[in-house]
Parts: sequence; structure tokens; C-alpha cells
Amino acid sequence: MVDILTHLIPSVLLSTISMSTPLILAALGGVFSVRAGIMALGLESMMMTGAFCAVLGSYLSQSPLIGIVCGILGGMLLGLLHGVLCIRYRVNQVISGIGLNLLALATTTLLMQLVWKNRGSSPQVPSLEYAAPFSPLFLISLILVAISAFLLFRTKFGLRLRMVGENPKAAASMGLRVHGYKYAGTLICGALAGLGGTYLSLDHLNMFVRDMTAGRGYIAVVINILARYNPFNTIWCAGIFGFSDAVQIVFQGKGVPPQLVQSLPYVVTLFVLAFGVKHITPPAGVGKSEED
Amino acid sequence: NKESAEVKPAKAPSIGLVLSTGGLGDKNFNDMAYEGLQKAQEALGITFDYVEPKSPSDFLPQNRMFAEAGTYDLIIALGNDQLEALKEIKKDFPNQKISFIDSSAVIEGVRSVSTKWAEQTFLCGVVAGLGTLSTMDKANKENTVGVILGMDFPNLREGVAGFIAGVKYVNPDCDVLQATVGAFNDPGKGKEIALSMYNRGADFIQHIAGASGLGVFNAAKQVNRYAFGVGGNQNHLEPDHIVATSIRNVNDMVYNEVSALVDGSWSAGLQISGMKEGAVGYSTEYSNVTLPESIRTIVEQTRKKIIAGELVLPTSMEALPSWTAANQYK
Amino acid sequence: MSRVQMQDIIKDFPLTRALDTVSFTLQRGSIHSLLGENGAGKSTLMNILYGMCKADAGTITIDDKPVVINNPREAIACGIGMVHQHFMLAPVLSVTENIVVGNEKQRGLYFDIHKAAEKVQTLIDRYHFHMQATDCVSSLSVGVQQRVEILKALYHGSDILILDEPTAVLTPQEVDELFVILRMLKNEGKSIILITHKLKETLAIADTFSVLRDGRLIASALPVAGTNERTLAQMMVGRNISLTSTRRSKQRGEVCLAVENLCLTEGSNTVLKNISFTLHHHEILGIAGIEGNGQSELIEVLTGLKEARFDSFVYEGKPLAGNAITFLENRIGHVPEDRSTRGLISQMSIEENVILGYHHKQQFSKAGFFKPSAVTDFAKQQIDSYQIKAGSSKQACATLSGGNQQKVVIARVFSEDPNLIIVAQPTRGVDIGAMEYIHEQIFSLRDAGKAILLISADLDEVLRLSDRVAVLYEGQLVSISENGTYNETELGLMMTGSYQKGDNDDQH
Amino acid sequence: MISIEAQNKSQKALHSLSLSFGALVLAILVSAIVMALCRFNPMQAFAAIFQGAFGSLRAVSQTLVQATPLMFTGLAFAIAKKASLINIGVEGQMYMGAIAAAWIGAMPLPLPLFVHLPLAIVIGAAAGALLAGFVGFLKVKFGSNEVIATIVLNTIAINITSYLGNYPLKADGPTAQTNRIQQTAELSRIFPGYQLTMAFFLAMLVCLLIYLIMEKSILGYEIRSVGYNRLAAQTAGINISRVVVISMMLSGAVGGLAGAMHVLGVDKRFIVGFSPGYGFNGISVAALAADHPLGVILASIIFGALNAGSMVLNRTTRIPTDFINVIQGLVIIFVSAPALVRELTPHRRKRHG
Ligand SMILES: Nc1ncnc2c1ncn2[C@@H]1O[C@H](COP(=O)(O)OP(=O)(O)OP(=O)(O)O)[C@@H](O)[C@H]1O
Ligand SMILES: Nc1ncnc2c1ncn2[C@@H]1O[C@H](COP(=O)(O)OP(=O)(O)OP(=O)(O)O)[C@@H](O)[C@H]1O
Ligand SMILES: [Mg+2]
Ligand SMILES: [Mg+2]
Repeated sequence: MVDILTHLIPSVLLSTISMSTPLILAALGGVFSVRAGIMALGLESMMMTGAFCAVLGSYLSQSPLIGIVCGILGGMLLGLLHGVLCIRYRVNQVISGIGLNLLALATTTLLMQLVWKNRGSSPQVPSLEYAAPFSPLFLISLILVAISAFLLFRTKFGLRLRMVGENPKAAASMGLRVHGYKYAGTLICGALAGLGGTYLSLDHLNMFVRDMTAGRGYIAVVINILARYNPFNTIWCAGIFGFSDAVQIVFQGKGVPPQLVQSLPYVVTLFVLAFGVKHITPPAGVGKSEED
Repeated sequence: NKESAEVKPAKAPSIGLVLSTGGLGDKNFNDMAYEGLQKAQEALGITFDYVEPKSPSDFLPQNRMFAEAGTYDLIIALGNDQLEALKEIKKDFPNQKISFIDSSAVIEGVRSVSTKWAEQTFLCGVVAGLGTLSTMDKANKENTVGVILGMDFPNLREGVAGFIAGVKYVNPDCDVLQATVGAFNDPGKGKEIALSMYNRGADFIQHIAGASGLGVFNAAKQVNRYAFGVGGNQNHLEPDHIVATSIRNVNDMVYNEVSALVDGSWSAGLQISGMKEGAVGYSTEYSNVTLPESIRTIVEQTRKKIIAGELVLPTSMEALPSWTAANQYK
Repeated sequence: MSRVQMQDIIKDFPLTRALDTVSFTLQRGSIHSLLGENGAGKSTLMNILYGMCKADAGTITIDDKPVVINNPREAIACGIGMVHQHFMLAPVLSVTENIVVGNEKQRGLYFDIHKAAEKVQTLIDRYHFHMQATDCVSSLSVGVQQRVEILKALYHGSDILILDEPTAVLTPQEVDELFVILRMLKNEGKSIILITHKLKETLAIADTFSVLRDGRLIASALPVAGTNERTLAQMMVGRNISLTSTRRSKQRGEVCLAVENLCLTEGSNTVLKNISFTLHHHEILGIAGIEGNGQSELIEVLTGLKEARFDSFVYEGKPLAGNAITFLENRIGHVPEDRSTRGLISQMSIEENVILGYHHKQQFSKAGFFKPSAVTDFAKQQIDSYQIKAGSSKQACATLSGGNQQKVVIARVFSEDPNLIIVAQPTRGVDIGAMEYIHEQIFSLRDAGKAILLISADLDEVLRLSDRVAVLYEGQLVSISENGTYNETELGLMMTGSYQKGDNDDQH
Repeated sequence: MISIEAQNKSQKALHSLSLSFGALVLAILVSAIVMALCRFNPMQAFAAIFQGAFGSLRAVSQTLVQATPLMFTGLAFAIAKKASLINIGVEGQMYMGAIAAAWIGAMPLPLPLFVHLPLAIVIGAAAGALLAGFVGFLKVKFGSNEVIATIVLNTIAINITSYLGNYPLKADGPTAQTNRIQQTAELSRIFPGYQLTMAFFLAMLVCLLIYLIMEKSILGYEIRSVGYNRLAAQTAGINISRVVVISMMLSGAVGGLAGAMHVLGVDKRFIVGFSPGYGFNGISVAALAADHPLGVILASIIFGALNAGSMVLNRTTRIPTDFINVIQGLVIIFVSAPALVRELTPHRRKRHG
């Protein structure tokens, strides 16, 4: 019937790629945020807003490229909001993240109601078209990982960003603009997570559906931490998750109740967490400001 | 308890609608019910209010809110999970008229409108079973089709059983792939599951997955295969790839309830809204896909059989094997 | 002309006026020592100059030009550099990264870490600081970290250098080396402000000094020449204090603790090697040594926080093993080396801190719940007897000055009538008044028959308090001998491993 | 110097109360502006919300019913927070508590009410405690990050309960739910017809109990010590691993109670996917309460009122209930940003010193 080599494996691999792409992007965003000392529990809100703005942009302009730009800007808007709350107003970062997640869901739903008179899904909009079997955004996300790693570990900007994340007070005493770097971190985070959201709505699909990120932002948080806030590690961490998600799809309908099969990626993550990636320490300055 | 149903001033009837937990925007069950009432508002001059429960726990207080208000001539409750709440409301407000959509429960004084999930998806199953081996341009040689569930819920499993029964009725050797998305709002995952199925040889996929199903259509378009809609007619979404929709006209059901109220024919008891009543079934309207004449004939014959009661459909996955063994086209 | 002129600086904190119309001048090419008790406002004044903290009133002029310094960036632009009292380091980053960040001295976006490391290594070698530019800061001992801090200021080439207690964790030799560097800088025309609680150091290096007391400047830029320690101390504290009082034990009691061949390995390296000693009642055994030579680990082993291998570990005639609880229950008291990490829970009140570790005692609780009045009474009693300056017993420890925080720790440990006390760095960063007080407490406990193990990086302190002295170097006890057997220089050399004289070791 | 702390404490409490209130007012104002911009009448909306939250016995009862699970989940989050653990997994712990309580509650045990009901509650709490305790175990044993573990276990727990409710424990009928619990395991209603049960008062009691444990007991003292300064706690002979596991279990037990009480009081059965996010909203409640166990009571009632109000808003106006979610989101953000509130409200400047 089905040839495992020519069908199943490529299919699972393609599936892995398309399921891990948004996770890589969002987790990569999280890396910048956490490295700058801001916890990134709000990735879901950035992805969701990115996904929404991308569709809105494409809807209004009929151009998917403008949609992508809008998606990135939408994510950045939430990144900025998270930044303003955490940096300027010193809101607890967990609460800001979770609060923004709730707020983003509520506002995107509301805006859908106002723009499209339907709070469930948007109309179909022009989306990215390409001939390749997988999205160019996947390759772009890999390139972005490399660029990020370079930026973080091989440039002055990266060094300073990390310094700010490790010890904001020390960074300030070295004459760094601590707030500037933190905002840079959350804005880059928002942009990448927004691009992740854009992938979901404008590349993988061509519409926005209420709550369509469906918890991917939280998974991205998991991957971000599991990757020890290292850009390259996000690839394999997201890959493991995406792969086990792809595998569970294939295993479905074989007599095992779906709820149990669906838990596979989560169980795998738990195992990786317990036995693979122990003692993860975030940058020491996470949650601190230069005044503490 | 304040009772209102008795006192009926000469004003337009007022309806209270308790939606299901999915809420408005599902382009399906809830939206269709809402549409039905809007139509009734225009055509029959009624007024209506609606509430969107956030969780099953809200069914009781929200139904009670309508009943207590005493100003609603009819409460329409959507979805079988409101059963417990309605039982209780009915006990406290024996005179409140209630229509219970999508339930075959018999509650004293409540008008239950029962639909048959199996009848809804069966004919699409027949199309898929025949289509997968046909010469239709997007079909393949593989004798495989698929069905995708949003969440693993018992009533949805009934829909799956109906679809599989339809496939096996005409094509007993066909392989039917099944999978569950795990959410009604995850079109991305829906698409991946669909792609995986298409990749494993499926050429027709029925979704019962709410907004996650939108991803299935997207997948069908991407790999140039077929899909079926569910609920309200979805054929226009991808007219070249959606062959048909497993229709359930909740809007008509709701409208009928209101019009029954208005014309005085509303009475408690079980109403069946099946294929025979035209409430569920299958529609190819707005689809650009042309079904071969042979398939259309068989579908028509089968529909007639079901309406005539000659073919009684299975309602659970467990009943499938024996049903299939006993019921074969020809 | 004056290099820096701070005029009528006022700084208020909630509940405290930290600086009250303070005017401060620094001359070009001079070393100026800023003195004052804990909480006098020294750090605050310097933080204002460095832009870490904004003054409520007052002006600053640099080279007679008025300047406004809002943040360290602007201070750096004015040529000011600062070594902070509390390290400003990112532990996971390398020495190089910590030093160059913000002033990478490289063009473009790309940061060549290797090039930077070479440069930093040159700097390290030039000042004879023994460390690798590529080391991760977290792997360095506190003393070495202090040197990184100093290097930071040197690397940035500031003209005005503020050093806030840079010598607190350095050995005498290292202090000497630092002073050589400072003199060199001075000769290059740089101006230096040095904050220290060690008056000797002021006398040794400074040209002028100022004294802050309770936020007011009571001596401004006086010449150091012609003063002595006693005068300085008196100016600081406002009363006479005995700086050199030292009392040896009159008797040596029974053996309290006998340890033989204690070894500890962490990961692949041996941190403690064949440590053997005995500790008697009525005795203070002082262990000198540069931090990072196993002090922390030795303390942790002796207080049950870490398990080590040993041939015997006999406490009051019986073998002792277990965790921190067992040790506490056996009346082994512990004054942790760092009050902010292990000593105090600064967010909690004095009351809650003063029972920490003893909170299980029946005196304070019943059926798992505290007896609030008992705790309060106990705390008030401690505040009284240790003269802790606090508004109330419910005040959070974070709001106490460093010296008072230390007193809270000391009060807790000493009041529980321990039998053996492990006292680590009891007076780090504490002013001489408080130091005197704490030293007196230690003497009186010793005289009351307690066995005391003193671990300190401050050689003066070790020599002043101990009946017997040992040096811990690279995880080994180098020498245990009567206090006085070696002079300060010899001990200092032993601490750096460059002096070994095994023959007159007085092993017990 | 006469008792700085007494002055301080009452001032502080007053200050934070006024800030929380200011935040609430601001959130309402901002959402009113948003509503007006969207061409809805904010006055009408807030009138409806108030009516639905406090306007009648039903409204009040509904407010308290909505507040109950939030009180538990908010408390659960706050407990773990005291030990500086971030328990994002309250939702999953609640599901475990709910299914366990439903399982015991539906068993036809020959037990009287005063045994069967407490048993079901305790088993529910134990189920939640077990799940959270597992996270604590992973943390102390493998150093696993609890944020990841709880996020992941949320999904696993929800999937497992969904499986149980769909297959082994499923009641007959077309709905994925368990059998109705026995009369002997039921929390009875206070007013006939309204879902308010003793659970609300039990929740307040648990808040009080946790407050006492946290502030007055040795265990609470140890938990706080570990939360503030692990190393100092360790030095003081406090067993950190034990405290971490215990605080997680305590947090999970309260999370489990949220589920158990909901099943035994409101739904009378476990319904698959019953929660509209009580666990996550608990984080907001804890934020509003500044992690204070007694503050949780007030905070959960405020959120309960917004939820109850949204029902009437829904019915009497055509204003989308998403506004309620927007308000809630804004409340969380304003509450946790006192600096922002201060900036936006006219506030007398106080002099230091
Ligand atoms: N951030 C702050 N908030 C409130 N009060 C502060 C703060 N920083 C300093 N103070 C107060 O200002 C006073 C001066 O503190 P400062 O740190 O300048 O003292 P110091 O002279 O450096 O003492 P030490 O010798 O202990 O370092 C202290 O009494 C302290 O209570
Ligand atoms: N929130 C606060 N309120 C009041 N005083 C504070 C507060 N934070 C810090 N302080 C005081 O400010 C002073 C300066 O703080 P810092 O952290 O520099 O410690 P320090 O006292 O200088 O340290 P050390 O005593 O070790 O030299 C300390 O005396 C401390 O007690
Ligand atoms: Mg085929
Ligand atoms: Mg200081």
C-alpha cells in the first residue's frame, strides 16, 4: 500500500518542518527577550497578534508581502507592550506575559468582529505562494537562527544585550543603555514571534481563525527554555516537538484513544526535560532591573 | 416561581437562545442558529436575545436567567450537553416552552429536535467510497479516504461512524484513515493531518473539526485532492476541491421552532430532523466538482433508501463492523 | 585646581537623609581616602558622582566646569571610572567580556573576542594579576573577582577613579600590588578616590582624606601626613575605640572538635585535601587564606551543608554526621561568610531572621505554629543587647545598613548558646566601630568556654583574634601554629603559596 | 521612631488597596473608551455588567459561583509563588482533582454524606497534589524547570482526563462526561436553583487557612524562606527539596480542590473540557491579590463579578462579551503596573523624609 520510504518518511519530515517552523521562530524570539533579561511567557500573544495583523494586512492590501510586514509589526507591537510593562512599569514578567496572552486573544477576537463581522474566522486572503514542497520561511527561519547566534555571540550588540540580561545593574554601570537593549530584546522577540504567527496564518494557511495559535506560544516558551536560550538549540528542540507531533498523527486511528496518542509530543518533552536537559539556568538578571 | 408563558400580551414573541460553548463565529452550529433567528426576526417579526456560555457549567444559570426573566416565550437550547440544565429548568418552570436542538432526549414538556449525525455524513461517505476508485481527476488509485475529527466527542464519533459506514457500504475494502486534531480552532494542525492523510493515499477527506477543518480545505487545495465540508454549506470555500458538504440545517431547525411557536403548532415531544425531513444530508451546491453520473445515481438511490427507512444507519463505531457486514450496496 | 568638586550634595532616601549638604573636593593627581562608618553615605556620594544615583540637590563641577551626571554613561564620558563595593559582574560571562563590554574598542558590528582577550590578558599581566582573560567569572574566587572589578576601571582608562572598598577581600600582598598600581596611576596624573575601612591603608597610600559621619562631612580633604589611625578612627566614630586590643586565651580547654584527613572532591577537582586539626574549648582557631582556596567548602563541610570523606570527625568525643539540621541541633553555630547570600533573608523582618535556623525550637513555636509574642520578645532582646540600629523588630533586614545586618546574623548565632561556632568573615565591610563590637563578642564567647573556628580573609582580623593560626592554601591547611609564630608577611606569603616552612609546624 | 513598621504596614496596605482600586477604575475607563470607539454604549454595558454581578440574588450567587474556582486557582498559584515557584500547571491539577473527585463521588459507596463528600474532596485535592508534587519531584531530582514541566503536564493531564471521560468513566449518552455523582457526595446548594454551594465558603476558609500557614506556621516560614533566599534557608537547616515538593503539593492540592469543588458543587459530574481557563485566570487573580492569600478572596470576587456580569451583558445588549475579556486583561495589566496607574491618575506627590 503505502511505501514507507517514499511516502511516509518524507511526509513525516515535511510535517515536522512545517510544524516546527513557527515554534523555531517564536522560541528564537524568546531567546532575545530572555537574553535581555525579560521572561517571554507572552509569546502566544505575539504570535497571535502577528497572525492576525498579517491577515489583516494582506486583506487590506491584497498583498501577502505587506501582510508579512504587518505580521512582524503586529508581533513587535506586543513585544513593545510587554517591554513597556516590564521595563518602564516594572510589571512582574510572568503576569505581564499571561495578561497579554489573555488580552491578545480578546482583542483579536474583538477586531475580527469589528472588521469582518465574524468572531470565528477571517475570509481567505492572498497568501504566500511557492512551488517548493516546504515553505521558504523554514529556510528563512534557519538563516535567522544563524544570524541570531552570530548577533548574540559575535557582535558588540549581542555582548551588550547579554550583559544587560545577566546583570542590568552592572551593565548600567558600564555605561550601557540598559532600557534600550531590553527594548531591543523584546522588539526582536516580538518581530520573530510575529513572523512565527504570520507563518501560521499567511503561509501555512490563508486566513485567521480565533485562537489559531492554539497554545503554540506556550510550546515555544518550553522550547526556548529547553534550548537553554541558545538559538541553535531551538532548532532541534522545536524539531523534536514537531517530529513527535508528526509521528503522533500517523499513529492515530490505530486503536489507541486519540487523547493518549496526542500526548506523545508532550510526553517526549517531559522525558527530554527530566533526563536530557537538566538544570537550566536562565540569565541571572531575568526579572531584575538596573535599580535592584 | 414567576410564570410568564401564560400571560401572553399581543406583542411579538420573544425568544431566548442559549448557544453551545463554541460561541458565535464558528460558522457552523452557533452561527447557523443565530442566522435562523435572524431570519425569523425578519420573516416573523419576533425578537430574540442570546447568550454564549463559556463552559458547560453556564448552561444552567443562563437558561435559568431566561426562564426567570419570564418574558421569553420560547427558550432554544443548542446542543445535547444542555440536557441536565434543561431538566432542572423544566422542573422549576414547568410552563416555560423550551426547544432543545440536537437532542433526542425526552424531557416532559420540552420539544427536542433530534438530528442524526450518521445521516449527515453517510452520503459523503458513499461519494468518497465510490470516488476514490473512480476516474475523477483528483482521485488516485489508492483505495483510501480519511476523516478528521476536531475533538474526540461521542456525538462527533457518531458522525465518523456515519461516514465510514457510507464508505464501506459501497466499497468495503476501502481504508478509512482517522485522526483527531485535538482542538476546533487549530487549522494549522488540521492541515498537517490532512496532508499526512493525502500523502498516505487518501483522496477524499471528510472533516468534522470546526475551524480546524478550514485547514483541511487548504490542504486539499495544496495537493489537489478532495474534501467534504460539514455543517452549513462550505462548498464555496474551495469550490474546486470540496465535493460536497455534510449538511445540517440548524438554521432551518431553529427557524422551524420559531415558526411553530408563531403559528401555534409548537408542541412538546421529540421531533426528528433527519434526512427525510431535509434537515441533514448532503449538498453539492456551489461546488465546481462534477460527480460522475454513476456516483450520483448511487447516492440518489441510497438517499431514497434511507428516507424510505430501508437502510438504517449505525450510530456508533462499535456497531460498524456488523453493520457493514450486513449492509452492502447492490 | 580641583579635579572634581561636589557642592552641597543632598540625598534623601525614604526614612533616611543619606547625605546632608556634603561638599567634596578631589585634587588632580592625588589619592583621596573617603572614610566613614557603615551607612555614613560614602557609597551614596560616590554613586552620585558616578551617575548611579541622582542627588536631590547640589552641583558637580569637573575641572571647574559644571556638569550634570544622570547616568554612568555620562560619568564615563567625563572620564570617571568606578570599582563598586558590590561586584558588578556577570558571572556566566568571561573575564574579557566583563571587562570590555560597553567599550569594546573595536570598529564595526563584529566583536572579535580573541583579539579582545589578548588585549585584556596584556593588561592582566601588566598588573601582575594572576588570572586568565578567558576564564568564566563564576569560576573565580571573590578575591579574583575583585581584581576583575579593578581591571575594568583600569581598562577603561578613566582619569578619575573611584574605588569603593576594593581591598576588602585582598591579601596584604595583593593590597600592596594594588597600591603600586595606584601610585603609578597617580603619577600618570590620574585622580583617585579610595573608600576603605582599613585605616592602615589610608595612611599608607592616601594624600588627603575626608570623613563622613551620618551623612555629614566632618573632615574635608585634610592631609594624611601627620595623622594616625587613632585620630582617624575617632573622627569616624566620634568616640575612642581600641583598635589593637587583643586578648589571648588564658587557658586551653578540652578538645571540642577533632578532624582527621578530611577530603572533598567536587566534580573532578579536589577542593579539600587531608585537612586535620583539633579545636579546643576556650580557643579561637583562625584560618587565614585567600578566598577560593577551599574556605567556603570547609565551612560547608563543618556546618553539615556538604558531605566530605574523612578518617575521623569527632565532636565532643563522638563521631558526628548528618545535615545542617543535625549540626545545628548539636549546637554548632554558623556565621556564614556572606550575609547576603547565606546569612540573611533580607526581605524578611529582623524578628524572622533572628530565629532563622532555630525556628523549630519550642521556645518559638507550638504545634507547628509560631508564638508571635515569644518571637517578638526574643528579637527585641537581641536588638537591645547587640545594639542593632533599627526602627522596630518588624523592619525588613534589607533596610538595615550592612553593619547592622551583620549584627543580626551574629546575634542569632551567638544568642543560641552554641558550643562550637564557625565564624566566617565576621566583619567583612563592617566599620571599625561595629568591628570592635563583634570582636569583643567573639572574645567573650571564647572566654566563656566556646570553641571558635574563625575563617577570614582579613589577616589583621585573624592575627588579632586567634589563639592559634592556620593558613588554608589550595585546599590544604598549610600550617597550624601558635599565633605569633609567623609574622604578617610570612603568613601573607603562605596564603599565596610562595612560603612554606614545614619544620616548626605545631601540628595537633 | 514610634513603630515605623506599624505606620508602614497600614500605609502600605492602604496604598496597595488604593492602587488596585485605581487600576480597576482605569481598566474600566480604558475599555469604556474602546467601547465608545467601537460605537457601543459603555454606560449601558457597565450597567448590564453591574446588574448581572450584583443586581439580584441570582446575580450575586452567580458572581460567587464564578469566584469560587478562581479563588482556588488564584490561591494555588500564589502558594507556589511564595516558594518562588511558577506553577503554570494549575489548570491541569484542577482537571486531575475534578476527575478524581468525580470518580469517587460517582461510586455508589455505602457511605454517609459526611464521609463520602469529604472523601471525594480529599481525593480530588490529593490528585492535584500528586500531579504538582511530580513537578516538584522532577525539579529537586533532575533540576527540571517547573515552568516547562507544568506547561507540558497541563496538556497531558487534560488529555488524560479527556480520555477517561470519553472512555472508561463515560456515562451513557452522547456527551463526554462521567456519571452523576451520588447524593452522598454532593455539595448542596444554598439557594434552590442557584449553583452557589458551600464550596464558596470552603474556598474562603482555605484562603484563611493558607494565610495562617504561610504567615504563622513553621511550614509557611520555611516556604517563604526558600522562596526569598534558597541558600540562606539551606544554611539554616531547612530541607529545600522537601519544601519545594511540599509547596508544589500544597499548591496542587488547592488546584485539585478547584476541580473537586466544581464537580461536586456545580456540575455534579466531570464534563470533559469543563474549564474555561480557570487555571490560567487564577494567575491573574493572584496578580490582582499581590499573591496575598486573603487578597485572593477579594480578587476572585472581582473577576467572578466580571464573569457573571458578562452573562447579562450578553443577554441584554449586543455588545460582544470579548469586552469583558479585554477588561480583565486590562485589569491584570494595570494592577500589576502600579507605576503606570500612578502616572495616569492624579496623585498627590509625597515628600520623602
Ligand atoms: N537604596 C536605598 N534606599 C534607602 N536607603 C538607602 C539606599 N541606599 C542607601 N541608603 C541609606 O543611605 C545611607 C548611606 O548609605 P551608604 O551606602 O552610602 O553608606 P556607606 O557609607 O557606603 O556604608 P558602608 O560602609 O556600609 O558601605 C544608609 O543609612 C542607608 O540606609
Ligand atoms: N530599600 C532600602 N531601604 C533602606 N535602606 C536600604 C535599602 N536598600 C539598601 N539600603 C541600605 O543602603 C545601604 C547601601 O546599600 P549597599 O547594598 O551598598 O550595602 P552597604 O551597606 O554599603 O554594604 P556593606 O555594609 O557591606 O558595606 C546599606 O546600608 C543598606 O542597608
Ligand atoms: Mg483513491
Ligand atoms: Mg558602601
